[in-house]
Amino acid sequence: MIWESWDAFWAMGGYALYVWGSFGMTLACIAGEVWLLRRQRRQVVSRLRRLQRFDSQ
Amino acid sequence: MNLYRYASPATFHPLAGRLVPWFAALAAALAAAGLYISFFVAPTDFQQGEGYRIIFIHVPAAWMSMFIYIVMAFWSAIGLAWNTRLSFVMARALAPTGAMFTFVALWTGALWGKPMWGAWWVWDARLTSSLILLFLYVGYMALQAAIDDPRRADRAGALLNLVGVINVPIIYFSVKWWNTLHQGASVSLTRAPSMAQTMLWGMLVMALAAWMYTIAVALVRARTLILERERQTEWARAVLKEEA
Amino acid sequence: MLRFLIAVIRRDILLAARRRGDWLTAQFFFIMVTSLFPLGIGPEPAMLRTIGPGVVWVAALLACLLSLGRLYADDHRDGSLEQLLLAPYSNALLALGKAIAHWIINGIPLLLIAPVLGIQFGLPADALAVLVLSLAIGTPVLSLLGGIGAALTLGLRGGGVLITLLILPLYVPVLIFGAGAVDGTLSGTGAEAHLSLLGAVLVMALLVAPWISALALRVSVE
Amino acid sequence: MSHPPLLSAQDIACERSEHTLFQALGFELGVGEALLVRGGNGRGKTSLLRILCGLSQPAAGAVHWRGAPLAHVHEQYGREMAYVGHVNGIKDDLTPLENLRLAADLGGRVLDEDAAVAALERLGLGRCLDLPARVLSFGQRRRVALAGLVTAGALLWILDEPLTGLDVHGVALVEGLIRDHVLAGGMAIMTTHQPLSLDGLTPKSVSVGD
Repeated sequence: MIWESWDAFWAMGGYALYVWGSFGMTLACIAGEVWLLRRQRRQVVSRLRRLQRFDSQ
Repeated sequence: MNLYRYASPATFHPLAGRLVPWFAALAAALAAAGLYISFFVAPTDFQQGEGYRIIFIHVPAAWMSMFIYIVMAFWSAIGLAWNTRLSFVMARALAPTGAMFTFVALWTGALWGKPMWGAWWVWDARLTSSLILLFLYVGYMALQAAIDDPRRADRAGALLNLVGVINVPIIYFSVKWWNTLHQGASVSLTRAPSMAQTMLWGMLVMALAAWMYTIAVALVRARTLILERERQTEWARAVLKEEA
Repeated sequence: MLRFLIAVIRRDILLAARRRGDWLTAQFFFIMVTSLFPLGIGPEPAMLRTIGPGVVWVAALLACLLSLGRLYADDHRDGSLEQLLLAPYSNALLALGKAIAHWIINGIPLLLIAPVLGIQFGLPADALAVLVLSLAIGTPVLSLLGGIGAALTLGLRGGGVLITLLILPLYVPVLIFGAGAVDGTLSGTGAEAHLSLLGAVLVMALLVAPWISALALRVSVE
Repeated sequence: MSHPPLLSAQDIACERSEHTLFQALGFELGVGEALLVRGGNGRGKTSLLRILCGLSQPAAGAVHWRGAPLAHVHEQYGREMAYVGHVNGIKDDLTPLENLRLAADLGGRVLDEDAAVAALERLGLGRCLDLPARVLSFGQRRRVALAGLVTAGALLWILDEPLTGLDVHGVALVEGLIRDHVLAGGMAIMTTHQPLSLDGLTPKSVSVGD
């Protein structure tokens, strides 16, 4: 184990802002993309179903 | 109905649906392993302290941003050569993820630059060419968004993509050339002085995780695109009935 | 083949001659943009000399893009683009002819204006010569690559802005080598390397761009 | 007539943004024959003509000229086929005669000026020879485009709504033009919403989208 304590881990030897800023933004981007994809899928499916109902009428 | 033409999307859609969870799971497992290596196995760098751990994100993201553009060009070329719709869809599905990774590479580059170079942005060759790569992604997506006819959007995007991929090495070379003329070599993010074996492993595992993630996300996006385009067909109707 | 190429070029020059207003817009844009920089930055001669080559080159890129929007758009609107595409010659030849015509109409005037603008920025005579030379090699590349963008964005809403987005990143090497050549002369490191790289880019653009423009035209007209 | 078909379309289909306009459409056309494309608005008449010109690709099937696919005979087909679309393809800044000269240059032909003037006069444009096309009326510009057909010397004419915008006199002129061309061993394919009377000539017909 290279960290003396969890506090040392979170402090990242004084680089906390930069290291966690990087990893945090990456995580946020991935989460955002996944969320957008799910929403897009739901929207497309519901739109196509509406179109289908419209077509069959 | 010409069955042959619809055969591949009809089989692709359920197949991709089954593959997505596997790739997602692989991505999660690899990311966990990669993060473990980056934070608990890789030792502190004697020059850059803990700040260097950013490279475990930055380098894989920069690799991915390049690879994805090249893979897109591969699909575009196949689509133009053999007129296969699925390849255009794959190229299109990859673009937003590629742009996302390019952005991440820029962001992490800036966060690394601040403590190391003392500035958020330095016109370093790598950062500059990443920025131009981001412009290329944006141009590709803007062109696709501006064209309503999917057939034209596919082909126009593919051509732009191919022009871009021919240009990427030229752009990269020119930026590097410009950079050496104007400010001389500076400490580079990727040429960290003590490139230990563990660091290389960490970056490789993270890059693999990013690959698996990219495949999973692109498959999901491609499924949606295909469903949208093939909504008139039997299989798409069946899928829509199933999916709530 | 050569006859068709010349016919296309002559046609575009004839049409541009009938519409001199459109043609002058891009040239005046070039002059105005460059003249605005000293006003924004200040008249300090050493500073102006450093930024001069870059400013002239960036303004040339923008002026070129401004006129590229119309490269195929007018012909598309009145249906003559279809006639051009159906002409009994390769479409790549058409795209090449259009790019050459664009360069003659819009590129050559830039070459003639550039030394005057260079003087505004206090560039010495040898740097002015290199500036013109670099523009002479570089602007055909702008026309050739821009032709691809013009073909891809044909008839799209917001096509004018879109072409900028698509094509400017592809112009980066031309900008770097072009402005770099003048910088090299100013700093005494020489311009040959830059100019030969620019020449290489021109050769590549000549070989590749007409084919891709032709394909793009086909896609857009369909 | 027993001429071998020069133009043949087999099983062609056309799609526009997700739906099929027509499919399994086919015909053959030989010298001295005309073809009338029928169909309502938005049914794909123009799309069919553009496929026959080689401007668009059919979603399925193929078009052959003298037995070869269009894409392989682009240059030959370009010399033997003339197309007038629903936009005229003439330049507003040039006079009618300059427009014809331009078309000839681009087609690799030398324009016979006297013949061109005669064609323009035949279409009733004798008084507009020196005016830029910009000041001409819609119908007059249409006539310039149609005069281009005569000077192009093509074997096959493909005309998209040739009668649109023409007055009664103009319609009769154009009908005469088409009839003379076909009877002299030419070929013509056209769409029209107006009744078309080609005395002594019964065009084949094909319907799209029903």
